[in-house]
Amino acid sequence: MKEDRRELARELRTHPFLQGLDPGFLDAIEGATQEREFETGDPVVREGEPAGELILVLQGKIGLELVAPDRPRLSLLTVGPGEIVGWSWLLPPRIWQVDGRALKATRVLTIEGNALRKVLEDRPKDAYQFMLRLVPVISRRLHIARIQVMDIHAV
Amino acid sequence: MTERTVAVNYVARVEGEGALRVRIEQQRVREVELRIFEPPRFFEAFLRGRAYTEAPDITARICGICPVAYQMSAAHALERIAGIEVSGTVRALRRLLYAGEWIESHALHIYLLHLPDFLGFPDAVHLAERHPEIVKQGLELKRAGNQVMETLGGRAIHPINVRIGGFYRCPTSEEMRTLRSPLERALAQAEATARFVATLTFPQVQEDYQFVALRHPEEYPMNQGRVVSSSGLDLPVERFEEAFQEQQVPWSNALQSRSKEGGTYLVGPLARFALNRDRLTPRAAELAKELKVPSPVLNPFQAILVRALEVVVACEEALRIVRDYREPSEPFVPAPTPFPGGVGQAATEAPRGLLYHRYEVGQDGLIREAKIVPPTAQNQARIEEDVRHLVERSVEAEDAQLQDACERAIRNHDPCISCATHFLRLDLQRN
Amino acid sequence: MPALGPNPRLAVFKFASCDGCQLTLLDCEDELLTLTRRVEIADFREASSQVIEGPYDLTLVEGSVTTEEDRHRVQEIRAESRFLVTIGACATSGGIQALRNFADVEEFSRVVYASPQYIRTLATSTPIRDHVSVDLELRGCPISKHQLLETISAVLTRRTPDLPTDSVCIECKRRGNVCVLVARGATCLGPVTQAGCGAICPAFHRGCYGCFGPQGTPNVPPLTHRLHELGASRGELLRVFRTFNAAAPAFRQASESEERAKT
Amino acid sequence: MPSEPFGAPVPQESGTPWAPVPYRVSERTQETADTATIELEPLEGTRRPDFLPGQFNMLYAPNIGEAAISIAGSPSDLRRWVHTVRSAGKTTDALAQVRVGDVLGVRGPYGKGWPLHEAEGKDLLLVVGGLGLPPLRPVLYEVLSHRDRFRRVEIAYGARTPKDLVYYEEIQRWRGRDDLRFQVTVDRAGTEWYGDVGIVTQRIPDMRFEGSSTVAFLCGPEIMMKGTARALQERGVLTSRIYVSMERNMKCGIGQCGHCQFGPYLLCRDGPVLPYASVERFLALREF
Amino acid sequence: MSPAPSDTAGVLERKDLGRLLEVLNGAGYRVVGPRVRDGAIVYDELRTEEDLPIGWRDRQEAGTYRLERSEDGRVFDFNVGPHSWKKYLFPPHHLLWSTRQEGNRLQVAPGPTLEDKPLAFLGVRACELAALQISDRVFQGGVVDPTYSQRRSSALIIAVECSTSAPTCFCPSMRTGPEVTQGFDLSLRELLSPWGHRFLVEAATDRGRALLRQLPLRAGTEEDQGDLGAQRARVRAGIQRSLPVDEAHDLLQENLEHPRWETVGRRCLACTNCTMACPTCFCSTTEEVPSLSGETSEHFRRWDSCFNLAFSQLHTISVRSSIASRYRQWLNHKLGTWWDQFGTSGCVGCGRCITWCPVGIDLTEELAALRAKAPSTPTTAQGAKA
Repeated sequence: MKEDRRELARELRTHPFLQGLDPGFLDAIEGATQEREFETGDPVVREGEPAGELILVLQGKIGLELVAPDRPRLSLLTVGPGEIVGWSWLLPPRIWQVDGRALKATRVLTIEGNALRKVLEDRPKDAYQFMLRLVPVISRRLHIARIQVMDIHAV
Repeated sequence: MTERTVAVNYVARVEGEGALRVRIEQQRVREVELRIFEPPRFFEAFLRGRAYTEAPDITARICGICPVAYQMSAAHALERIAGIEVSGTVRALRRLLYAGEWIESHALHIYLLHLPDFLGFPDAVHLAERHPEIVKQGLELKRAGNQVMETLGGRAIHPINVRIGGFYRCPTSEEMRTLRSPLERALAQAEATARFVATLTFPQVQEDYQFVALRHPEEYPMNQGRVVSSSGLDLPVERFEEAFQEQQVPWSNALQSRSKEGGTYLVGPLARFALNRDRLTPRAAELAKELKVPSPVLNPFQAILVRALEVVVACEEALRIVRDYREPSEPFVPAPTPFPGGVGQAATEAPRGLLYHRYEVGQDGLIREAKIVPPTAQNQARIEEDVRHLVERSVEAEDAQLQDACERAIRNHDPCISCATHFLRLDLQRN
Repeated sequence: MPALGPNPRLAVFKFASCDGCQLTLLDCEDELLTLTRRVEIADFREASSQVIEGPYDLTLVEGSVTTEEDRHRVQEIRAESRFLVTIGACATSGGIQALRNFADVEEFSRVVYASPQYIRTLATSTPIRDHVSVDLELRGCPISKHQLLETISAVLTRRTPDLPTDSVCIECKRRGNVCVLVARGATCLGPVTQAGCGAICPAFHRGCYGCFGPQGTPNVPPLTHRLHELGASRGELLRVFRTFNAAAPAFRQASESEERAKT
Repeated sequence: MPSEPFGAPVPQESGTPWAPVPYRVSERTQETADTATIELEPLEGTRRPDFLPGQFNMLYAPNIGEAAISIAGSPSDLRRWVHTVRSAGKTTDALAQVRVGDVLGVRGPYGKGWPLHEAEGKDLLLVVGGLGLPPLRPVLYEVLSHRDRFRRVEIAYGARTPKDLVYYEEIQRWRGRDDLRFQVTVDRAGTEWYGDVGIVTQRIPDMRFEGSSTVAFLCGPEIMMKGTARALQERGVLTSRIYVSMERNMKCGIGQCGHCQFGPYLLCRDGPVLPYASVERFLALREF
Repeated sequence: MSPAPSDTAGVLERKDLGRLLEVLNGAGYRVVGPRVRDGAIVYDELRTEEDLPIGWRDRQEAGTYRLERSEDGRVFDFNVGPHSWKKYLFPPHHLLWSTRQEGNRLQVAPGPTLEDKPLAFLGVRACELAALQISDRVFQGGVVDPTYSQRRSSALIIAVECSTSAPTCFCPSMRTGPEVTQGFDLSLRELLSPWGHRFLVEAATDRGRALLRQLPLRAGTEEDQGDLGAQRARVRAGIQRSLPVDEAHDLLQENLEHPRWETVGRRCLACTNCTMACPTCFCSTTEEVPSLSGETSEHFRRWDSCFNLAFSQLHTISVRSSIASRYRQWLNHKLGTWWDQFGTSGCVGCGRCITWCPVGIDLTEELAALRAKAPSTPTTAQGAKA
């Protein structure tokens, strides 16, 4: 068990999203971190449910899908090792906006959202560094979505 | 015993959509209405306020089949106001352009619209399956007419080269030379056409027509002449409206024209031929003699023969003009400045009959008022009479036969109505 | 484009028009009999009294919609047609009878008819595409024979016809004409008008009057500015834009702008 | 009798660039709903001319017209031309719908190909969008038959949806190889798709190469090539080692119709493959 | 009796000019050159001396061209008109090949290349000689276009040096004229002075010398040289416009986002007249014309222009939908990237695009505007609507 925690701590600190952040900050969030595994096809998150955590992908692949009752599921983005899923835990109403589904055997770390927010509030300088990592993810995904909307392969 | 209504659906202020309705009661024809329901296009209305120079282009759009006729009548009427006279080569070129239209329009009517009636086909396409050489000859003849119009007018439909005073540009001698051999061939084909249609079997009908046409001191009438009739009328064109009047009938979007004293009358090939046989060109005159064409022709079914003779006239005239051609120094006579303004009338002979225009133009060169009396309007009432007589003669006939006969009776007179009469639905009401 | 059967049916219908565009088909003297071997003429009242009921593989529609009856008739025709091509200025922009769109149609009726109450017509003349979907439009007053044959042949071989949206100028120069605007100061709409006619007007020393309607990217204001410099009056330009394609948007704007400036 | 013209003209060689050579369609594969691969065998003789990966032919559909289409077959298969055509207009509609036995005309090959020799001894990246794959397929064939000349070979291929992927079976085979890595991503997918979703530039951080010793060939929509080049530059790939294949509506193939002008280049003559460095600034311009 | 002329030069009296046409016709040439038609001096077939525009002059300005009579009877007293020689070498509409399909066979027959007679171009100006050399690079520099090449190699070039200049000319700045120096078989310099009305004739090739031998010439005199010098000075002095030929390439490259493109885009009609009148513009498109029966088909090449919307169409989208972007494309190519593609400017300074633009857009003015005012901040409005 001890061994596992140590491995988890290592994985947390070497995940590209967090790597290099202040060690104190990483220590602070370590307690809120868990490891989870999914089999192919398992739901990871569900649209409409409370968004309680930040997900760091270690292995495998998660598909982010849009669902609506009157149309087929549409996959718009896949997220792989080194990437993250979700910023819904950060802002109200803290509800997942997409479905996340494991597209292969997938291992992730989750950081509990309430605890993470608390750490961020307490450590504004580290929070700024954290946001400097999160905002580009959002911005990049927005860009990807724009390119998808352009449907560049359609003409 | 029965009342039946014969209804035919299609003609216009211009050519297009017309209909016929015949009501028969107790074996007697009660009403014949040639109704033109082609939507009104209001040319006289929107000519108001337009520059007089635009009239040839605008009025051409009244009819895609005889645009040159509209351009010619408009140009002549407006030239009267401008006080200019077109003479010499430019006048000859106008006659040539008109001859092109006669050849094209008559060939179209003879071969594509009328002949199938005599030979028992629904159209020239079916006729061509059995007698390709006949249809090919007709198309070639027609093309010669179009070629004249393209050379002289830029294109066959709505030519662009006609202007007040003459042309925008006269053809070069070289361009004119290219017309020679097609026209020589066309003349031979026109003569063959006349000989061929003379062999057709014509229903034995005699109508008592009052003919009205232009008459020129020297020429078979086309661009110019006095208005004459078989009942002795002989007027300058300016007095046309003293003798003839347009009436509106509730069943038609086209106005009907009637002579003020004598009721209905007929314009077109039969009328021109009856009143101008002595003005035929040499080979046409010989041919008329050879084929023993009666004088006048009172059988409307024989109009096809007269048309064929007129194609010979047009080909001979065209050839003469092409052969004599020398490029004139100026393509048009300029209108005086300032423009005098006033009222002007003119009539020319469209392929299917006399076409009268009157304009009132202000000194600013803008048209104040326009009046256009196309041949179809003039013949409309007379065609109704033809149909009445026909139905009276064949009142026992089956509906289908009667409808067919009515269509044929109408097609005798006017290819523009022919396009309409192919649309005929004979609505017979028998009581 | 859908595949056509072995014996495709051709129909030709007419609305308010002069018949000139459908006559263009009969003016294809050299090609007519070849054409009728490739298509069955199902309904073409100007040419045949034989009428075969729809549906039609290729329908040519001439003329503009000016009556209530025609509004319904064009819908029936559309429903019976696989491929519908409108032919000519009337069918594609309302034609010369669209001049009524700028005036009072009852006034027009009174000018022409003694008893205007018998006359039933709409206040506007509108192109066919305002009423039904149209697969292809052939411009021109009248249409070009070459473009008509190209279109029929393209529909038969299931390809897109070659119908350039270039200006008349390019045809004019290919033909070797001398520019009448530059060399004569003529009022010529060639630069803003769509090619297709073969630049016949300049070939006959007169300015283009816009039979084929506006070109692909018509830039009218600098042209009208130049024509004014050359002496064309506002009235003249108003009229020349308001003729056979008066209701085509670029020409309509041009004539309205002249009208506003005039008053 | 007229006398001899002064120095009568010297008759030229009869060769003309204006004569398509007839080929017979020997095979046709429907790749996607609107795209087909056609194979053409010479009607006369037994072999086609040589070509370089990246070159194109002018394919002529009789009665319809000509279109410039990249050559998508193996350079070493001398018996046939292979082309993948997508319906996108009058001529390509006809070409995509040919039947086996139909006869087409071919002029070509034209243009400059991919500078494969530059990649020798280096990592080679192919980043492909949509119908950019056919012009790079000959590169793959060449690379695989001389695999030892290259270090890592990485391919990222982005398409609109899984249904728009061409060469599906072949891609499966390539993906099964251990001497190259072939990633596929689609813009959007349904639940049947377990591959990557997103845009192809997303795959770049994940590709294995050493920026300082890498040659990249990009082919796809301009916006995709722009984004890819930027991502490659971020990973240290020298701009001078990035190559793109440009597309314009070519009418002649021999630099005489002007349609394929792109800045200083006539793409049919100087391209379609060009160093990214030479087009980078033009790709930034609007309506260029 | 005048002294005898040399092998390569001499003086032809005005009265003997007709002899030149007789000799050319006799040698089997189809002579084409300037003649008055449709209100302009165009290039067309010449049969006799009288077909030349004797006693005609042109007046050219931006967007304006007028013919007028001159009193002195000069034969070549005008500048270039609406036509250029490209219509003979690169015909506006030309059959490239035709095909016949029979079952699974396809027969391809190439279109015609040579006309039945070789051409003699009479009256080629200095700027036009330069245009021919530019076209040579386009049509024979890489792949050889057989039509162009066969007509070009058989054509006899008879140059005429300009004895007058138009306000639209700018050949000196392009280093293409006005003096005729090379690129011809035979050249004529028309002189009219108290010393007489005559032509200085010079032959530069074997064909030119063979022709020269058949003309009744005398040797040149000092007076002839004096008149020529004065005439050349007069012609140069009359030329007002200029274009910085050497700077143009870089100037354009640096100003591809200059706001001036928008300005000119609002004036430009995208009518294609400049490109059609240009002696070097070579853009073309193709046209397939199948017979109605579908058994045969013809594949034509026809003049196209970068000002057409469809020109830049890629799949279903036009890459250059704004007129501003099309004008930029044209000018940038003509004066800039032509250097990259063909090692020369695409412009010879003939001024046709200025005269024949219906609204008088002047490329020298546009280039000057780019030079005068480099943009402070690059605009991003290239695609914006006018």
